[in-house]
Amino acid sequence: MPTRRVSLLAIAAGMFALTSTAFAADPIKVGVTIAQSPPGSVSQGTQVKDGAEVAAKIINDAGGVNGRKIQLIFEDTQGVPEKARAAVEKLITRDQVVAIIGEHQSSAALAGIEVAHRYHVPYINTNGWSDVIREKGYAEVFNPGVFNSRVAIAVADTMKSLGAKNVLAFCENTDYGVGLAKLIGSQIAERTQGISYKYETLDRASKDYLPAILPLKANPPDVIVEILLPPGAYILLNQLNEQGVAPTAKTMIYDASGIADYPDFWQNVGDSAVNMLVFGLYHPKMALPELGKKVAADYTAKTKADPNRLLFQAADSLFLVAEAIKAANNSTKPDDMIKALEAIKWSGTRGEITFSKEKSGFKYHQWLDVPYVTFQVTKVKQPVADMNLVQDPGKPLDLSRIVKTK
Amino acid sequence: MPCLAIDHVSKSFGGLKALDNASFSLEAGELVGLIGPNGSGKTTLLNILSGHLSCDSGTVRLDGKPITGLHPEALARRGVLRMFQLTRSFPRMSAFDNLLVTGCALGLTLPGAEKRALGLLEDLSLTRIMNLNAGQLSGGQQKLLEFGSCFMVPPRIALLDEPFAAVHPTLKEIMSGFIRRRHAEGQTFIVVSHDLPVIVELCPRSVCMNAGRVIADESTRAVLTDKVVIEAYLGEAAA
Amino acid sequence: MLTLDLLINGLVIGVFYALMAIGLSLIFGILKVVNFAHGEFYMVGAYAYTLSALSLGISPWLSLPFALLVGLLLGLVVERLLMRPLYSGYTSWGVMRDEYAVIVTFALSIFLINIVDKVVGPYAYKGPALINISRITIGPVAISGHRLVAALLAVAIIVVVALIIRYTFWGRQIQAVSQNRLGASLAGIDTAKASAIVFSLAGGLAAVSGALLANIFNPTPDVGVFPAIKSYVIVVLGGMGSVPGSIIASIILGVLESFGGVYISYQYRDTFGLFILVLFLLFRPQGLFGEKAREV
Amino acid sequence: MASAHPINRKLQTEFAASLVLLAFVGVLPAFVTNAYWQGVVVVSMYFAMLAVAWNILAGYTGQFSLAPAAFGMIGAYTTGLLSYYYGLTAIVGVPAAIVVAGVIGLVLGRIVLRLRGPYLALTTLSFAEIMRLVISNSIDFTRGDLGLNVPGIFDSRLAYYYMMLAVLLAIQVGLFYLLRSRAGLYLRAIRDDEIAAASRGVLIVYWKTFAFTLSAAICGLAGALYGHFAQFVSPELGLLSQTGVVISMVVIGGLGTMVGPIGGALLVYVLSEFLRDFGNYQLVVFAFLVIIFARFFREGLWGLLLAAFGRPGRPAAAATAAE
Repeated sequence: MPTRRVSLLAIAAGMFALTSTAFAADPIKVGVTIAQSPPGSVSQGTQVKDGAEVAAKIINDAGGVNGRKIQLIFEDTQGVPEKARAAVEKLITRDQVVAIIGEHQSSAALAGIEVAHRYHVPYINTNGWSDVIREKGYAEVFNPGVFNSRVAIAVADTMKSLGAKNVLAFCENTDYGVGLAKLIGSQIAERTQGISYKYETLDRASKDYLPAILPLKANPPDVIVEILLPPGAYILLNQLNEQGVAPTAKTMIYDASGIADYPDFWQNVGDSAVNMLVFGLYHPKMALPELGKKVAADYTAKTKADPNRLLFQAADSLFLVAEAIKAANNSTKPDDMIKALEAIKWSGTRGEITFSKEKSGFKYHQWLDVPYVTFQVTKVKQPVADMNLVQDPGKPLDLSRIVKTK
Repeated sequence: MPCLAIDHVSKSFGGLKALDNASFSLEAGELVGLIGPNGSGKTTLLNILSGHLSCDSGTVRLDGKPITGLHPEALARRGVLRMFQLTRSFPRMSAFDNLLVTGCALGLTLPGAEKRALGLLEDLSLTRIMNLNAGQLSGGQQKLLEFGSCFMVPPRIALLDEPFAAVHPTLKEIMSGFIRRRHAEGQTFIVVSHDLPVIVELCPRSVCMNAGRVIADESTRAVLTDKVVIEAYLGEAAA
Repeated sequence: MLTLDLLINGLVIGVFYALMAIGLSLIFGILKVVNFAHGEFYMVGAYAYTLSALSLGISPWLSLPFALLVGLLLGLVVERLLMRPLYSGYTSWGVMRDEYAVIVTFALSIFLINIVDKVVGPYAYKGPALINISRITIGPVAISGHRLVAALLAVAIIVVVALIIRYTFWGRQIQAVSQNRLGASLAGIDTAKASAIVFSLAGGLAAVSGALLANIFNPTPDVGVFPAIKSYVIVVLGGMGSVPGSIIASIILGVLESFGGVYISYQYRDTFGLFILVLFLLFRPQGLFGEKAREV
Repeated sequence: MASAHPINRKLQTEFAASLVLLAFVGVLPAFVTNAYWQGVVVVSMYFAMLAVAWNILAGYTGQFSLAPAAFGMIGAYTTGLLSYYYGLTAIVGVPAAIVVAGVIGLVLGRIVLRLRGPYLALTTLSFAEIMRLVISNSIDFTRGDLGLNVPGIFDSRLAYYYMMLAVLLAIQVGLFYLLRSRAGLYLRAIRDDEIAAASRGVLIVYWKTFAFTLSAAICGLAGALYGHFAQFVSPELGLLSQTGVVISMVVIGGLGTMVGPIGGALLVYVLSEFLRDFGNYQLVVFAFLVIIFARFFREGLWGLLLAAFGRPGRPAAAATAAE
């Protein structure tokens, strides 16, 4: 029976998987879950991939972790929870990785951490912003990336200093999108007076946002906060511009999801993004630690592209795993690594990283002082380096630097 | 009380009167031929009897109970079974299963149906092809099969529409033999056919129609010698 | 004001729907099957347009006919390789033609989506604009230059196709076959040829509509799925096999979605059409126009 | 009670073959101890259930529904939502899933009674898409595309493995007795010619609805079990491509046979796990295979197998070859 023949193959493979685990002593396998196909954000996935590879090369060139090389195993999540769950499951049960890193979409991360938690394997959440990931309070999960509450606070403060009266957010229908939109609402209510705020959820799959945009033409808001990943974000910007809703003298666009440094950004948005304010986790004008400079240089050498935030976050994630193993004197046992990570105090590519052990809300296992900036796009096809920095790390927004649309 | 009573049934399509106060009746166990030139209304009448058409006026009674306007399914359950001119078998089921479907649908148990089916297949000399799919049978064999399925549960009355049309002589023999045997067992038939010789040797009594009317209803020989009947056929020939 | 905006948006979308639905409707008319791979004709067209323009750097005005050509060929190949059994060797296929058509076109759709995903990659490409004006304002209505041009082109193509089917020799033959395949073949019409023409025409139209929208909805391998489902709704709404029916139905659906998205629900916008489809199949299977759905 | 009845002999062969397959799956864990590969087989058994259910409709009743995956999703969400909102466990959730899916299937079955061929396919396709869109857009109720976390039933993977196997076996046995009864005859009669079946007194309304309900209920059961195994449910389960996978399994295995769907499911899914390492070409390969099979080997692998062993498969095989 043909089925039998194939299943014999299955047995063979099963055996292989067995034997291969038997010799798993060397190298150190680290699983990386990223989106490499839609509806996931492929451009994000690619940046994370490059970042992890750059970091792995740096570690391995330096002789690896106590002689053991780092081996990365990538899995495509398509940014889809179900696929992310399966991916983490595969990495842990089939490839026997010592840790999972790289997730850059909250919905996928939320599905992934469940599996990591079940199998008790360390999970470095590279770029899942949703607070819920932290609130789960899973010991295996560590967050060196930014989190929604921090972004929400930043947005609320910016709205306040812009003196906006009427703010509308367009968010994608994901944990990240809806979660951030709601948090911004509560932060605006908490930290400001007299700003009316509401948000509209957009489906990543469908691409015609006009029915949601057209009603704004009657009386457009002062600021439109855009909380989508590409390609949805690009299409939204184009259709806002097409309808003359924004950017205009009356209405400003605020990008809360850091899309301006994607390689396909300008190919997709044209003049729709001019004078857009951007919440940024990296800007070339930011000061970087030594490690950060090295990673940036290697990345540019590798990809001929300018550095970006995800590069650093991904690199940090892998470095953290390596550091943890070292600190746990080369044990890859989950408990040892987790203990090591909780105690870690290590200067990464963006600053000195420590994880809060405070088991309250978004704080748990979170690097609390992730640096961020705000900058403004001022010309078509403008490289990030030339974009206008309007808020330096740890400083308030500088209104005088902001350009208004005529 | 007659087994089937057709009482002043009329049906017209637009202007054309396909049936014009047609009336006749038959007793249980009778084997009646229904003849007449083309377009005389035979098939229309059969359609009404089998519920595939509803009549404009008149009534049809089965054992005294009116059955006018009932659906084919309902009539099938009451024992009025009609064999179509063009056969409709289940092409991807074996000949045997084709028979079983009818048997079971009409309330036989599966074993009962199997026993009955084997008998019928024997009787119709289809036994050797019983496991072939109906779709693979020749037109004639399919007709025999259709035939058989009508008799899985002996119907109260069997309506045969041109059973001999375009059928190989040997098959024709098998059929008429089959009909005769069932008749002998007391089965009631209405046989519509152009094939007068077969009607003559098969049916003791015949009803002849023309232009929607019943123009003759007596012993087959008498009908065929009836002047009106001959005119009707000649009229057709002349036309 | 808003009403006008929504109306225009609905009409524009409707026109693009129509471009796709016509082909589907013709195919149904002539083969009495639904082509579940129709959305992939659209997708292939969108990529043919975008990639030829971006990689070869040729003008979008050249990419457009190229996309059309690709669509025509694809349609033709599919018909020759897969649809033949539906009418040649009819007798033995008679029973299973429906299941065959459903299975094969459905599989074809999944095949095309994934082969493109592997060969071209999953990334979204933004097709080049036919004219680079991000906004043209006509009175209160704003529309991007590309959207405007594309819509006008679509209308023109639809008119041409409608005329071809109505008045040309081949058009007449197609009508004849879709009304009565047997009759037509007895009358000496080459039904095989007619089917081939219809399929490749359908492929071409879908491809063009994909190409025209490539600048608005950046193509991905699964970009065809939504438009395909819309056109199923449309052919049912407009009556299977009726070209004028599908055109009117397309406009209706476009406008309905545009208004429904604002006044009923943005979230559930894409389910409206499907509900209509189910309702029509149940209560008015022959659609607004066209033949009856209950085939016996 | 072995009978001379040929259809039963055909059924018995197929049934026996499927039992051999399942027995093989039963002993597999003795060799495949790796949790991942056991998981692969578990998922392939989920697909086998969907395939069997779809085969009841398409293969034996001629109703080409495009909603099997949607019913799987409905089942999964039934138990998922029950545990999410009321903390109910599988003991309640799984039966509830069967009932809910079954009832929805019954309603859908009544709705599409009058429809044939492409119309049926279109309606069921729309139904499937409506279900998926509604679930993935009702964010406040279902958490939309984010999906729901579902509690597991066991800790041991083998426990899931044998639970799925047991359920699949039960379904298969039940189906065997159903098909060798008169019901089997009626369903195939409806598949071949509804009108003729009606005129012979077969209650087509009853039997078509029956087939839809049964098929939907099995899908619901499968979906619920999968949800508890994966401990996660999402609208992904209802994607049309999932239905595509199910169809390809049945068509490749052998449409309208008892062993085809199970063989096809195990083969296709396990194989696709290997293809995964060669750049996820599985859907390309299988869609292609389906087209080839549907075009040239309508009896599927099972038909080819019978032909290879010189036994007459479904007599139709001869006809197919003849063309």
